[in-house]
Amino acid sequence: MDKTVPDLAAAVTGIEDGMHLMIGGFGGAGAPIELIHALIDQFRATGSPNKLTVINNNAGNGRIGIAAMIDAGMVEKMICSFPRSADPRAFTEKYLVGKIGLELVPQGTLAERIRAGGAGIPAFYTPTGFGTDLALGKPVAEFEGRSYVQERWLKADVALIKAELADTMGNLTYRKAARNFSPLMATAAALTIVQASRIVAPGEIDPEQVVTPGIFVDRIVKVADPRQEEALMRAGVAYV
Amino acid sequence: MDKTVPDLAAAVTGIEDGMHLMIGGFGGAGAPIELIHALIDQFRATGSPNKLTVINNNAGNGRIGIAAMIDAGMVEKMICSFPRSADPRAFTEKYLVGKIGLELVPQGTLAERIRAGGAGIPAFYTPTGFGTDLALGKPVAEFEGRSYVQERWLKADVALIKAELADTMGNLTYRKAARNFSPLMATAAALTIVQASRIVAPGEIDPEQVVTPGIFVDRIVKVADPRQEEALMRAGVAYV
Amino acid sequence: MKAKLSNAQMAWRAAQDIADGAYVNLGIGFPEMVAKFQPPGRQAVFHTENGVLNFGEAPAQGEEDWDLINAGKKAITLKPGAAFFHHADSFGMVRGGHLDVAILGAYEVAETGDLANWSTGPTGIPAVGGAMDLVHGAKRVAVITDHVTRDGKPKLVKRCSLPLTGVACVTRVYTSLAVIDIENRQFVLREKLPQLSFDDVQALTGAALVVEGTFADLVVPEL
Amino acid sequence: MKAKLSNAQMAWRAAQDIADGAYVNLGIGFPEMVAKFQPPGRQAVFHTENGVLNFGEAPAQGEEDWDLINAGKKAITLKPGAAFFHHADSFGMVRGGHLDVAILGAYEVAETGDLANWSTGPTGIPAVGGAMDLVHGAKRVAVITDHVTRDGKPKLVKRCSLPLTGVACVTRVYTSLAVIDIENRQFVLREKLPQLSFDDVQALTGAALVVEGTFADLVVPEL
Repeated sequence: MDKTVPDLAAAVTGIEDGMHLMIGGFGGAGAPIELIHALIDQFRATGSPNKLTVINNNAGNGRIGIAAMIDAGMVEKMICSFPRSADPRAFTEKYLVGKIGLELVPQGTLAERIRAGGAGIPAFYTPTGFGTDLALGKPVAEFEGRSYVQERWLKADVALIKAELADTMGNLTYRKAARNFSPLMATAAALTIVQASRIVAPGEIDPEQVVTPGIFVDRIVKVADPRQEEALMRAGVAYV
Repeated sequence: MDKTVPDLAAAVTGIEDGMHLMIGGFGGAGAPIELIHALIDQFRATGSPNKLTVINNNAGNGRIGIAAMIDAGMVEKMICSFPRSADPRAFTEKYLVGKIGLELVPQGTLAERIRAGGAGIPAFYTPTGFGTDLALGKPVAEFEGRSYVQERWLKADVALIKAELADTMGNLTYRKAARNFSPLMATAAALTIVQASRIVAPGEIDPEQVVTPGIFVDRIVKVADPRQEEALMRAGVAYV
Repeated sequence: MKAKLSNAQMAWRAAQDIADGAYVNLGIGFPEMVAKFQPPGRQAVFHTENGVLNFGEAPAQGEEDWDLINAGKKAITLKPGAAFFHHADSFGMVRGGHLDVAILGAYEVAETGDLANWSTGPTGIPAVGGAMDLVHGAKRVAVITDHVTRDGKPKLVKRCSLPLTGVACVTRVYTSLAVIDIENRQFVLREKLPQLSFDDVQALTGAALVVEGTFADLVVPEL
Repeated sequence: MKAKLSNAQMAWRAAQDIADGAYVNLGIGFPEMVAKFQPPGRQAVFHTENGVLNFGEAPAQGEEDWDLINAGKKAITLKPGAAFFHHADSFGMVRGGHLDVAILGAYEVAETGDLANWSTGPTGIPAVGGAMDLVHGAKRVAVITDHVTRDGKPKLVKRCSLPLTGVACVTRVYTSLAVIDIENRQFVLREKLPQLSFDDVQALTGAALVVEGTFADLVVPEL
């Protein structure tokens, strides 16, 4: 069982128009920049995939990563908790003229909905958002006298995530706070595509230290010296 | 911040009659035998804690651990998925004459209910058990045409768990499949008491490798060479 | 009774349907034998509910580590690429549809796909373990079972009489006599022992056996 | 305007109420300053939503590791005894009641304990982050805020006019003029700047200030 693929183009093949994509990362930490840019390359070359719904905590920063996807015109809708950043113009410009959709979800609810999608829990109750505009239209229920909002699972066709270390069976570890949403997204997508800084043979990751077990991973591509979104931003890099 | 306590007696102090106790372990793997026996000692010396509800996957084996608690007469009710074992007589004898209660919960639902208790999710829907006797009386709902059972969170007053390595702030790692329910129980109890084979200073556990962050842990006691329930069973040991 | 497969032979037959690289959960007891009969060149990854992926055979006696066990509380070993995780993550794998197949034992299987395998009725000590989770989680839920009970009664029935484990969950049954799919609330015969006639198998089955096109001989090596 | 506390002074006052060993989440922006003012001998453990416990101060410029950031996307460092975890575990800590206190900024706080701090209305780009989770998770939810808006309007009001972050969640407000508890749907004055009279503070507050017994002087060092 070897889930590695030879290059980034092979890693992102088969992603279709209209799909829902979970993309790991919180701000720049954990953003799989190389996978995202490979997908942009594919869109520029073929016009596809287009009309994507992207699920991420944020909505892009500057002119790289998710922001560059939005700039390229591939993204129909964002599902996120915080569509602001140091340089949010890609999303903001399109949003203010109605050219991109937004489903705003409280951050913990976003995480829990993705976890629920991966764990086969179609709905759950949370105190978060009760009585606020973000709970409008959602069922509510009382438990022991306290009010809760019913939230639904969130799944995706594809997850793009960045790992630190992978074995060829797909067991993963992450780097510091770059972990964030990625272990959850890996569980909630039909196809989970991983870029890893290093790939080792099975047995070279201590089974105690695996964060994402290989069962959740479909493709692994090596990106030996991955770029960091925040560092690129600060260097003024644009992927146009 | 130092959460260590000097000995087992200090570790289990303050557990009161009628409390709900989560006890880690799946069969013998992860069973905190020394903490359990310290609690039995306390009961024998003082008559308390009594009338406990114990939450564990199983209901004891032989004449040690949870089985010895049941034999001692401290346990009013078990909440578990599988009250059978190689030698289940402690539970079986009392159950068949109505002297101990049983709430039988599918194993995955038990795990998820405990996780929900720790994560502030008062209720969730699961396909597990739909249409079976174990869903009788529970609300059901349909999502996308499939039927699900509503299950409630499970919390406890106290969790007794066994870790491999702890730092004094309560960050924990486990040993192999002895992990099982313990990281969940640590989150779902008001008071989490840990026996650890080794205790180190903060900073000596790699932050990437912490399984249970210290926020969930209240007391840590060192049990340098913990006994293993299965091994004790096979050696015919009884704690009477 | 005429010819029938041994437990090992049933396990062998079930193993032939497991693809290379599949993630598999085997029920406690006799279904565990399936792992021994993976066809050459194929490697499945076995999951156990208590938090281990990619475990291997039992260790030699005396070599057991009782912190390294499977859901049946038997000692196991690890293969390269194993992982440990807690129970909620483990049942997330189960309930979330990440296992390719679960192969379980049965007291009764109904033509509706209903399964009864956890309770023989209101007396005794009830115990369910992970069975109810597994039947609603794996992409494919198969049963491996003697075709009839010890006293010769059909285990494949119209409606289960024992308490259910799950509703409409089983899609294939490997029995000591036949391989039977459950489709559209019917038992569809796919393979039967060549020594038995269709009527022989039907006579030992508690609901109508349907034939779609044709069925094959169930041929299993001596084991 | 008469005397008022600086942001640092408000943060200092809020820090005095944090017990040794408390687990604390500080809202993005100015509440982050609270961490600097822990009283000697006390050590709180700081949580950030994006999966870190026990982080420390910002690194020196040029020493940033951008995979090690807080919820405000600022570079942080680790203290001994830190841990990383994923977002669901992080918000399990929040929602599950494991944080002792969360200290957040506010646009408006109502005498009912309602908080508005995420949206200034229907125009612009809405963004909520983790605020709605924090207000329903921590054992104690406090707000730290100027007593009035830039144009002098009360931020402590009878009912919030802006979109709510949470209902009946705030129990204490540290303002530039006073420390006020919310009890039984009322603002209860606990401390005020000695330079101001009760009527001065009341005049800048959008709902009745109640006095229970007495109140103290709000005394904060120069910072």
